[in-house]
Amino acid sequence: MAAPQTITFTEQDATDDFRQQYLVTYRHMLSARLLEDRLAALYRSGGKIVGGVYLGRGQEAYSAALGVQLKKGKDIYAGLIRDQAGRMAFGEIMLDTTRTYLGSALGPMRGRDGNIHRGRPKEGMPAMISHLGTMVSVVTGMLLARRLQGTLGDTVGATCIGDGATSTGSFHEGINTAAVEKLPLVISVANNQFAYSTPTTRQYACDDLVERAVGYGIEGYSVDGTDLAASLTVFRLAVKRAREGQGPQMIVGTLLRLSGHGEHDDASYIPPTMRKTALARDCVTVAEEFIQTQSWLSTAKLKEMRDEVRHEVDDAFSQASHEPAPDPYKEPWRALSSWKQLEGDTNEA
Amino acid sequence: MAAPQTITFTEQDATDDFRQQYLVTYRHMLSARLLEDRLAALYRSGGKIVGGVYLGRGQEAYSAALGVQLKKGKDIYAGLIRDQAGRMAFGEIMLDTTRTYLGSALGPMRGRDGNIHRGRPKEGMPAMISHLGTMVSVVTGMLLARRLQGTLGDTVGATCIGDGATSTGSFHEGINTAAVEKLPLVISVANNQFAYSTPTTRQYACDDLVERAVGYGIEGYSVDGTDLAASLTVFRLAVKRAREGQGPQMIVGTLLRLSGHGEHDDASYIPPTMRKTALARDCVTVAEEFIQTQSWLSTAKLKEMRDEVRHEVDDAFSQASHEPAPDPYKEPWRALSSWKQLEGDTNEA
Amino acid sequence: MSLTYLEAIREAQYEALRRDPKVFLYGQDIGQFGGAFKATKNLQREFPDRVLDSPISEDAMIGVAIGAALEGARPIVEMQFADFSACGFNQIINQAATHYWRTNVPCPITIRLPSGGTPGSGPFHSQSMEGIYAHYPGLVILTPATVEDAYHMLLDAVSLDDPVIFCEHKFLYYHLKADSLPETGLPIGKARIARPGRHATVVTYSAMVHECVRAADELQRDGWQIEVVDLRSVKPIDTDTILASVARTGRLLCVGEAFPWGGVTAEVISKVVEDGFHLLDAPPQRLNSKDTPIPYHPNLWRAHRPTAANIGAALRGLLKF
Amino acid sequence: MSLTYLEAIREAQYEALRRDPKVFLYGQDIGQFGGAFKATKNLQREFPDRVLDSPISEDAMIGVAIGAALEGARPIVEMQFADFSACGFNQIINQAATHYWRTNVPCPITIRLPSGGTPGSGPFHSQSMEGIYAHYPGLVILTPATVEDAYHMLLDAVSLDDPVIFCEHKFLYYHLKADSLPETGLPIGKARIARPGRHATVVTYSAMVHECVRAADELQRDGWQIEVVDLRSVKPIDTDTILASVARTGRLLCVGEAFPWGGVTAEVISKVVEDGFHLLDAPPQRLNSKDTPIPYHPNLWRAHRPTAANIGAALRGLLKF
Ligand SMILES: Cc1ncc(C[n+]2csc(CCOP(=O)(O)OP(=O)(O)O)c2C)c(N)n1
Ligand SMILES: Cc1ncc(C[n+]2csc(CCOP(=O)(O)OP(=O)(O)O)c2C)c(N)n1
Ligand SMILES: [Mg+2]
Ligand SMILES: [Mg+2]
Repeated sequence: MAAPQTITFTEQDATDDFRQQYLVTYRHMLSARLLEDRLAALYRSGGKIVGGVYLGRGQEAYSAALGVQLKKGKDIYAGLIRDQAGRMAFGEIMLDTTRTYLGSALGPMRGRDGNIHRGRPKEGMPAMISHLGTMVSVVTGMLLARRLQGTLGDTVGATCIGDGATSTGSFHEGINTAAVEKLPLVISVANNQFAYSTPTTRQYACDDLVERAVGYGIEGYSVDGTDLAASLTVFRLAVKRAREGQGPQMIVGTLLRLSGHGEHDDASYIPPTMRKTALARDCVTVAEEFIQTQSWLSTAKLKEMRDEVRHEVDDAFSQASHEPAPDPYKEPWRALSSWKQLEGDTNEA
Repeated sequence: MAAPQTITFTEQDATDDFRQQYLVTYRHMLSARLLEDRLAALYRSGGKIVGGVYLGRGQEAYSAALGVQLKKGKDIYAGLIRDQAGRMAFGEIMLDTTRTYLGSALGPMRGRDGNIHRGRPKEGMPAMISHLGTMVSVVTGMLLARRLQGTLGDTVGATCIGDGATSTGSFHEGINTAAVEKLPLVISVANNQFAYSTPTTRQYACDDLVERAVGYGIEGYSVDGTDLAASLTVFRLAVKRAREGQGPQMIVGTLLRLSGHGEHDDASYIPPTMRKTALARDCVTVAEEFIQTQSWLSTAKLKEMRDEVRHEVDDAFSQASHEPAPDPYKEPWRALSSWKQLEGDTNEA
Repeated sequence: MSLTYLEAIREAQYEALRRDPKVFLYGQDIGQFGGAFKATKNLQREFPDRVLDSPISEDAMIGVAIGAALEGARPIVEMQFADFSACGFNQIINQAATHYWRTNVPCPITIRLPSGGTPGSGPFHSQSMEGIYAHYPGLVILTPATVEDAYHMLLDAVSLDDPVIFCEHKFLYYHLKADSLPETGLPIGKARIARPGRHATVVTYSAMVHECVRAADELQRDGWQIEVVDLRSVKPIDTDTILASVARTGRLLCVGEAFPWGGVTAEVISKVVEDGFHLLDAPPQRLNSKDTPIPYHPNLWRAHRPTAANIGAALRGLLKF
Repeated sequence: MSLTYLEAIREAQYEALRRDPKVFLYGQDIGQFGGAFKATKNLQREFPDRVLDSPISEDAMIGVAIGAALEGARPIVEMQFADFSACGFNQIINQAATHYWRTNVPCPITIRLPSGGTPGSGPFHSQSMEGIYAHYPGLVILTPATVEDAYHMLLDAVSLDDPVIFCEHKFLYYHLKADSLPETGLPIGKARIARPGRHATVVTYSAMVHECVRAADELQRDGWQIEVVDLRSVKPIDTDTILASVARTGRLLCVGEAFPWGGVTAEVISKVVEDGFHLLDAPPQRLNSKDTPIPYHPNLWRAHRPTAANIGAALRGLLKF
């Protein structure tokens, strides 16, 4: 197994096709950012949001850069806590987010589960459970079933995880199993320096988490996760190699969470000095500046895009906020899909 | 973190002190082999042995080479399934083994648990549970408590594991925690090519399990586990570095299990070709030949040693076989140590 | 043709693989080796692509099965021993059990747990975990006591659209035999009168059915007619059949091999007293294992679990009341 | 001085650390950050070497605590939420719970489980796992319902020589207050009459004690005097106190927030009917959550768990009998 590589962007990579992808991805980043800004504001104003709010601020570039490589209806994308941008880039509609956060009965989780736990498994978006690390083997199983059924083709399955969750046994077992089966699993580690309040020094002792790739016998890449160009480059490569049958791909993006763990958390444990390093660059600003430096879009066009997105966000919130909440009297309270069959047999579900 | 090293024995290592250790270790290997041969014979003749029999045949050199580096009463040694030799080298008495296998009520487990699950936690020998991987964090916790209580000094804790058990989440979490705490944990992986019937190709995808060390940020060594000289060399080094505060040490020994998984298993899944490779060398024979080549002991002396050990084995079996079995009517059937205190308070334990 | 309980489990898996190309088997050493108990013997030879050896990763094994089920497959996962499912507990109760309710997408997986005690197996190869899994919404828990049920219920489990915990008893593997298999079995969720009677009802399941029948036969000599109800499925529980039996006998003893706090016996008694209090002529009784880990030595083991002898004694106590 | 249930837990940990240098705390984010709920706020400042942040490794966290206990330490492990203890389940039930019985060496660890539902917390941050752990021999399961008990029982847990699962209820963290702490508490294993009465007994524990007392107060208006028994400890269960209460009232309702199959309420009812059948004038009843995962949306959540309203209704049903 080759040693892990650090991937950067070089001007030669700036093809036409790349520019297009960059701009599309940037728009998803912006969508995520504006949508989440609204979520945060609503959370703070109280009352509207059901439950907690967990943002991906600062991670949009890295998150969306993976989602945009994948095809909904073909590939699998299991976003985690901070993957609003990646989910959107994969094709999740805004209404799924707003409905879930606002507790609409019409959302994909129908009030039964909430916020980041949403998904549409039949559309290639598994719905994460809270227990960290557990989605790695689930996506692995999805890919395995495709292989068994002859439908794998060149599809890939991607799953995301944080630095903290790499300490779970579930992560280890999942990734090792994917490696043994040589499945096209793309595993994106967002090393945002903290797991809740816990710094990486209390989480692992290696220099870079990508060093784990060799031990699993899979390919690994490091990248600056605040840099959209580099992130697109690395995920393009990794997804391509997975599609080609090169087995699991581990990508570790380095960045900083630019919010609290949740909106209840002021993240005062993040040292101010760290906030002054390159880790703390705001990837949205960085991308915007890059677009301007490359003269890919004018300031006016950028503003236009921002306005468009803002409208979309407005619409998604306004629609969801007028929808009914779940009604406990209409809820069948059955945990088994076959409850009718089983109740036919006996007197309880 | 430096890349893992492969350790071999070179003639310069053959100091006087080394010779002494070699011979002591060889005697432990022989004890384990003869004791286990007897266990296997008793198992086959039926009736005497309670439960299954799991042998360390072929792994005695690698196993004992670790145990002999440690001091009972000071260090910790958590042997696993195939560590009869290592346990003896650490200082476990033969009677603990024979009593446990023969179901004597006087053994350390008093009939409550059996065979390889025996231990004496207060003497630095934790009693393994069956669930693989789980002892890594237990030994880590023992070391952590010593550090907290100021009694760690230059003591070390060793734990053993097989190739198969490296796939458990428990292994991963335990080793990572030890790495984060930089504790003097020596983790010995006996890669005997199979986990029960499962070959390593269905267990991991890296080239050598030692490649995992870098990903945990710990030091790693590979060794030919059939070679006592090399095994002594690597464990000397690793235990020394652990004692010096260099943090966890991972050693991967390559060898072949020269028995079934248990004595019920004929291991017919092991390819005959593999039985012809160097992996399949019998470490006891190899060591004996080495002793003779070095002229460390004469053939007569070797035979004398063998006879002595055989007598010890005879004695241990004969004593245990005359001891009483556990009596269910004398068993208090209380799972809590504080049951008297709690029953004083209420009407049940 | 005569086959054992274990062979029935193998045959059911063969049949499931044969009927439906979406079925596959996943577990440690189940391929060429045929499994620690040979429950998958030769199945890899017949279905080379659909019998897969897994790493020693119970958490991932369940996760993989769940993911596969979401893509339309029908996995049967073998835990080498029920006890090791503790390492897959989280995926079972939090991922598999909640999936349909949360997402509206069912999760049809079957998890085979070689359960229960045998002499010399000790605390970690003898456990009965049905009561643990049954506590969680979203799981079906089956506990076959006969060769016929082992076969039909396993096939039913695979065709059910929900996660099933299939608790097969190791003590029955080799010496429980049937001459042939009936064409069909009772539906899932339906209990069975294993032995009719009118003086007292014993509700039980899995290997304990046979201990209870033995105890009932023994009491028969003194003229007592004991009815033994085999639950077959501990979730759902067939309360109708139990209540009908208690209505006939007025007396209830519940017997299980699992630990005594909570579990199946407590659930059955609670159900019966809630709905059938007036049917009872005597306090309903339970008999479970002792409240310690399961002992290794056969002397201790025999005293730890219920046996025909102490079931008989409990019944005599109940009948005296 | 007035303090909350959460502050009592913090104070107890402070006191445990102060009294005994062998005590240490281990958990995710419990150091400088003071824990997800601030139950360890400032404790690292006071005891810098004995409040340790762990990686996200519940299995290893328990394993580390067990190992430390074997070397004479007294670890208190915080699970960030009870629900995540599912990832440490194996070490809890197979390593900690069996250790004393197997080896004769006790394993004194305390595992704090922030338990139970709060609105908007959903299926994975709301669970009540006491019934799961209580099934296993070798564990003590405590479920404090008051500020005073939260304090004294946590101290008792730390000084007990056995593994204790300490189920603290998140719903009580902030709004349950006491003016002061008594010098001592009731012994572990002893139940408490939370509210005396003579028409019916409600046996309950943890947050449900308060719902039951509310329901009882409500029924008082109609002249019903309901006795509420707070179990405090669900293993061991204080059967004497329960039976004495049922002897006075003749009627029993058992209320728990956990899932309805098995668990504490089934165990209590089974114990009562076994030994106190003749004391009962009506079928004993249970009230638990609904048999689905715990819903996220507060509308659904409120209907999922027992509340004063449906406890009151259940009591009226019971009293009519
Ligand atoms: C098994 C498990 N333990 C604990 C938690 C509680 N928890 C939720 S998020 C979190 C921190 C996660 O950190 P990381 O993986 O780095 O992701 P990030 O939040 O930084 O994106 C923790 C401890 C959990 N969800 N699952
Ligand atoms: C968690 C867990 N799963 C399954 C088992 C059953 N089991 C016992 S030994 C074994 C094989 C172990 O292989 P390895 O770790 O390579 O050790 P070896 O037997 O080769 O020494 C298995 C699968 C177990 N003990 N624990
Ligand atoms: Mg993080
Ligand atoms: Mg092996």
